[in-house]
Amino acid sequence: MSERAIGFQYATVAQQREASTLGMWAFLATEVLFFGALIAAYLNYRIWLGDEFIAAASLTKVALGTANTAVLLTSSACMAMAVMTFEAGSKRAPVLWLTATALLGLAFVVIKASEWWLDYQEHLIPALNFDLARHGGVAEIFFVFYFCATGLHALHLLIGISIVAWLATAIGRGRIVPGGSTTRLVGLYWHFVDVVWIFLFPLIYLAGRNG
Amino acid sequence: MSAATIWKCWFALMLLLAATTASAFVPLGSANIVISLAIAVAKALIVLLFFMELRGSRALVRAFAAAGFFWLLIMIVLTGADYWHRTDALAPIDQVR
Amino acid sequence: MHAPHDETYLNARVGIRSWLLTTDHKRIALLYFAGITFFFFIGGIAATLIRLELITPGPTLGSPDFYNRLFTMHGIVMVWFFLIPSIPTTMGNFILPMMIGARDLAFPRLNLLSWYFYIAGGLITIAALLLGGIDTGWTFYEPYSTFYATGYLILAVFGIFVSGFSSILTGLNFIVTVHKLRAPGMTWYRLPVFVWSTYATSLILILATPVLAMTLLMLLAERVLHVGLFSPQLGGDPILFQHMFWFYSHPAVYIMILPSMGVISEIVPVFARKPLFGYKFVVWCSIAIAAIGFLVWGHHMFVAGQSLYASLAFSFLSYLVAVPSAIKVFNWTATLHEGWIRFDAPMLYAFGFIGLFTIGGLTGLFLAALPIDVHVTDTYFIVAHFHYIMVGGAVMGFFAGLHYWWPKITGRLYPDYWARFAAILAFFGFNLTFFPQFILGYLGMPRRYQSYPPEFQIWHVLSSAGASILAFGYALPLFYFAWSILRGSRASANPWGATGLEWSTRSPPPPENFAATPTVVRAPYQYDQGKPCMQAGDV
Amino acid sequence: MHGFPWWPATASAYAGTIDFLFGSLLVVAALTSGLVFFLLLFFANKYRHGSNADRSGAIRKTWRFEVAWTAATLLVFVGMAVWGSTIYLRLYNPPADALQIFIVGKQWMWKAQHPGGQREINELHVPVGQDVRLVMASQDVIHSFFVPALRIKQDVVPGRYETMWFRADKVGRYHLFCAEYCGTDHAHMGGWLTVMNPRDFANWLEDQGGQTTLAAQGEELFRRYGCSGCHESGGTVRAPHLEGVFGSPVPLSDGSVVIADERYVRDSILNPKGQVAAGYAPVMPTFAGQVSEDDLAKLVAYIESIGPERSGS
Repeated sequence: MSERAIGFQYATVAQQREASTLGMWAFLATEVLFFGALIAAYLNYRIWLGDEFIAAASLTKVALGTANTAVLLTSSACMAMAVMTFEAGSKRAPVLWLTATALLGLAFVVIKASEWWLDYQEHLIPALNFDLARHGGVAEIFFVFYFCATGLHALHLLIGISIVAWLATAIGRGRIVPGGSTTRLVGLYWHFVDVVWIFLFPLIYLAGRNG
Repeated sequence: MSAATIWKCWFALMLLLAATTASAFVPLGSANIVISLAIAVAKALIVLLFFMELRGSRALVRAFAAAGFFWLLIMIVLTGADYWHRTDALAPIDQVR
Repeated sequence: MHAPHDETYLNARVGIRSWLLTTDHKRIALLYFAGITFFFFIGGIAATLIRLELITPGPTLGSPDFYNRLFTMHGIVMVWFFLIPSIPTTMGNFILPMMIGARDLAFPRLNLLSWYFYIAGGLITIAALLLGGIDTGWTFYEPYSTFYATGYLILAVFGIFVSGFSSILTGLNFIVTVHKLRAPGMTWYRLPVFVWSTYATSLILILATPVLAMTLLMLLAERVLHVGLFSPQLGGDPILFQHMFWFYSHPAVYIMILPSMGVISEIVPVFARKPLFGYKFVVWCSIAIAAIGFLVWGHHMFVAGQSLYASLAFSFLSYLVAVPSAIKVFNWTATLHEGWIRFDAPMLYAFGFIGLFTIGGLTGLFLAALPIDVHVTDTYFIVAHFHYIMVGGAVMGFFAGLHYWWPKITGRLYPDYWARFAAILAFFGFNLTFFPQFILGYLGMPRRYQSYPPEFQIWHVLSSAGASILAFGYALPLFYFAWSILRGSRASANPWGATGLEWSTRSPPPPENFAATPTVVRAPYQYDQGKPCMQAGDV
Repeated sequence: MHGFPWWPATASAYAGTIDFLFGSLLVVAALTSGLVFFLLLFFANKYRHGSNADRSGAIRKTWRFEVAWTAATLLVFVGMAVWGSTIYLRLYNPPADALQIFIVGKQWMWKAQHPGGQREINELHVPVGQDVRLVMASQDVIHSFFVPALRIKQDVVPGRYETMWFRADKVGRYHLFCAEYCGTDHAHMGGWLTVMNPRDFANWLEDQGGQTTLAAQGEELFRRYGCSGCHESGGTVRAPHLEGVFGSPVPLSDGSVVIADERYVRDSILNPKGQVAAGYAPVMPTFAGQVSEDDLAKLVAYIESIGPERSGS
C-alpha cells in the first residue's frame, strides 16, 4: 500500500501507523502461540519420557546449531541497522543492510540444509530412514519434534528472506519512502523469527550435553 | 536507536550465545536446562526491547507483546503440572512399524 | 447514479465483482451471512437425520458407520463453520464499526481475505464430507484418528486448519479496530457492551486458534508420515493430544457464547427502556470469562487418565469461571427492575436466551464436580449441557441479534407477530428436545451410540419430537425475513428507540456509515422517562 | 416402550453418595434458576410497558448488589468444589486386599480375566459386598469402562494400565458400556456386570472350568520366555533369584532402594535397563513388544506367588 495515501477509515497518518504496528504485534502473538504449542508439547515429552528423550538431543550437531544462532543474531542486528538508517532518511544504506540481512538468512538456510543432510546420512530422519534399532523409539519422537520445529522455522525464514528481498528492491526503486510503516513491520517479523530460534536452540541443541 | 546501541546489543547477544553453549557442557544436572532457558530469555529480551523497539513503544504495544508469551506460559505450566504429577504404569503395546 | 441522500451500501455499487471484491465491512458481513446460513442448514440436516435415527433402539437409517459419519459431520460443520463464526463475522463485522463511529475495520482487505479463508476451508471440508465423510467425531481423539479412522480425515482436518486463519485474522482486525478507530468521545466505558464482548471474543480468537492450528498439523503429520507424536503404537501420548485440543476447544466454547451475551446486553436495556444494571461488572465479566476460560480445559479430561493433581486443579478453576457468567445473568435480570418492558421479537429471544443459558450454566456446575463428571461424562448429560449453552444460548442470541439489527441491515421491518411466534416455538421446541437428554444422561446413556438399550427409548422419542418443533421454529424466520425484504415496510433510522451510534444513521446505512464522524457525548443505554438519549451528539 | 425410567439403578454405597451430591446440586440449581425465572416473569409483568407500577426508587448503589451475589456464588461454588473433590479422592485410593481382575479392552469387546484364570467377554461376574479392583489395558484405541449403576467410568488409554475399584452392594445385572468413541461397533461394545452373592459366585467360578490359576500359567510362561534360564539356579548368566523378592525392598545399582511391587516387576520386564538390581550387569534384554498384555499379567502373578508368604490373599 503506498505510504502517502491514508486509509479511507483512518483520520491521521499517526493513527494508521499505530494501527499497523498493533496489528503486527497481534499477529506475532498468534505466531508465538503457534510455535509455542510445539515447544509446550516438547517440554511435556521431556518430563514424560525423561532422560532417554534428553539423551537423544546429543545426536544433534551443536557446532552447526551454534553457528546458525550466531548467523541469525547477526542478521537481526543488520535488520535493525536497516530500519534505523531507513527512518533516518537515507536510501542506499538500508538497501545494503537489507541485502546483508537476506544473505545471512540464506546462510542460515544453507547451514540448516547441510545439517539435515548430515542427519539424513546418519539415518536420523523419522518416516524416511530413521534407524530404530540403533536409536530407539524415544529418540525418534525427539527427531519428529526436531524436524517439525526446524522445518517450520526454516519455512518462516524463507518467507522472511523473500519479503526482505522485495523490500530492498522497493526501497531501491523509491517505491517505499520514509514515513510509512512497512519497513518497521518487516523488521518486527524478522526479529520475531530470530526470537523463535533463540528459544529453539537451547531446547534442541543444548539438551543432554551435560554428559 | 543509534548504530552504537545496535552493535552493543549484538555483542551482548554473541556473549550470551557463547555462555549458553559453554554452560551446556558443564555437568550441572537439572540446572543446565534452567541456565540455558534463562540465557535464552535474556537474549530474547535484548532482541524484543532494543531491536523491536519495545523499550520506546507505548504501553499498549508492550501489552500485546507480553500477551502472547504470557498465554503460552499458561499452557506450558498447566500441561506441565499434569505431566509432572503423572505416575503411569506403562503397558506393552505392539509397536506398529 | 443515486441521489446522495438515498445511496446505501447495497445500491452504491452493483455487479458480482462489487460483492466478491468488496472491502466494505457491511458487504463482507452479508457474504459471511450467506456462508453461515448455508452451513447452518447442512449441520441442521445432519441433526435431523441423527434425531430420526435415534427414535428406535436399533439401527434405523443405516449402518453404524453411516451414523458415525453423521454425528461427525454435525459436529464439525456446526462448531467450526456455524457457531464460531456466527455472530462475530456477521453482526460483529456489520455493527461493530458503526457502534464505535468508524467508517470501516482497521484492515478492510484483511477482512475480505478472512472471508475467502472461511469459504476455502468450508468447501474443502464439505468436499471431504461429500466424498465419504470421516468417522472420528469432531474431537479427532488419538490413536483412533491416526490408525483406525477411515475416510477423508486429511482433507477435513486441512479444511478446518485453513478456516482457522479466518478466525485469527477476524480477531486481529476487531482488536486493532476497537483500539484505534473509536470516534472522538467514545471512551472505553462509553463502548456498548456488544463491542466489549466482541473484543473479549477476539482476544480468545487470536490466542487460542493458533494452538488448534499446530495441533491439527501434528495430527496430519502423524497420520500421513506415521511418526510418533500422539499414538502409543509409535511411542506417543494420546493425552497430550487431548491437552492441546481442549486448550483451544474450551476457549472456543467461550468464542461461541460471549458474542451472544453481548447481543443480549444490547437488547435487554433497549426493550426495558433502562440503563444496563452494573455496566462495568458486565463488561469486566466478559474480559474475565475470556481470561479464565484458558485455565479450565482439563475438565474435559477428568476420566481420560489425567493426573489426580491436575483434575483437582481444573475442577476448582472450572467453578471459578462459572462466577462471571452467573453475575451476567443476575445483571440482565436486575436491568428489568423498574423498566418499561416491551415484548417485541428481539426481547422474546433475549428472554429465551437468559432462561436457557441459566439452565445450561447451572448444569455446568454439576460437570465441574469431579465425582458427578466421572458418572456423566461422555453421556447425554454432556450433550444436553452443551446444547443448552450452544443452541439455547448462542443460536438464540444469534436470532435475537438478527431480529434486533435486521431493520438496520436491510432497511426493512419484518412482521412482528410471526417473529414472536417463531421465538416462542423455538423456546418450547428446544426444551422438549434437550431436557429429556439430561435424564438420559444421568441414566447412563453414552454419547455417539446408534443403538441403545430399549428402556431409554421413551426419552429419545420425546427428544426427536422436540427436534421437529425446533426445526420448524428455526425455519420460520427464513420465510418472514425473505418476505420483509420483498414487501416489508421501510424501517426508520431508529425503529426500536435505541441509543447506539448505529441508530443515528440511516437504515440501511450509506457506504461510509456516517455523513460526518459522530462525536460521542454520553454512555450507552441512557433513557429519561422512556425517551432514548442518543450517544451521538446532535449530529 | 419399556417402562419409564427416570433414575438409574443404584448398586453400591458409593453410587448413593453420588446421588446425594447430585441431588443437593440439583436443589441448589433448581432454587437459583427458580429465583431467576420468577424475577424475570415478575419484573416482565410488573414493569411491562404501559403498567403504572411505581418506578421512582431506581437503585443508585448497584455495586452493593453486585458484591453480594458475587460473594454468594463464589462461596457456594467453592463449597461444591471441595465437597466433590473429597468424594473423588475416595475413588483414588483402592483398598489393599481387593479382588483383582484384569480387563483388556479391544475393538469392540471387553475381555475380563479372573485371578483363578476364568475368562469372560463382555461379561463380568463379581461377588457382592467385596472390594473389586480392575486393572485395565487397551490393545488399540481409547475405550472407557462405564457401569452407570456404580456411577464410575475410567478411560482405558492404550500403552498404559488404568485402575478402578468398586464394591457392589446389591445383587443384580447392571449395564456395562464403552463410553469413549472407538469406532464402528462402539455402541455394541458392552454387556452386563453381574453381582452375585458369594456362594453363587464360587459355584460360577467352579463351573467355568478349573483352568489353572494365573500364577500357574505365569510359571509356564516363565519357562517358555526363558526367564528361568537366568533367574533360576544353574543358569549360565548371573541374574538375581526372584524367590521372596516380591514386596520386599530391592537395592539398585544407582544406590537407591525400591520396593519390588507390580510396577517394578512390570517395568523390569519391559525396560530392564531402567532400574538394575545392585551388583548385577544390565544384560537383560527388553521384552517390550514380545510379552502380550495377558502374559505379562500372568508373569506378575507368578512372581507375586513365589514372593514371601503374605497373610491371606
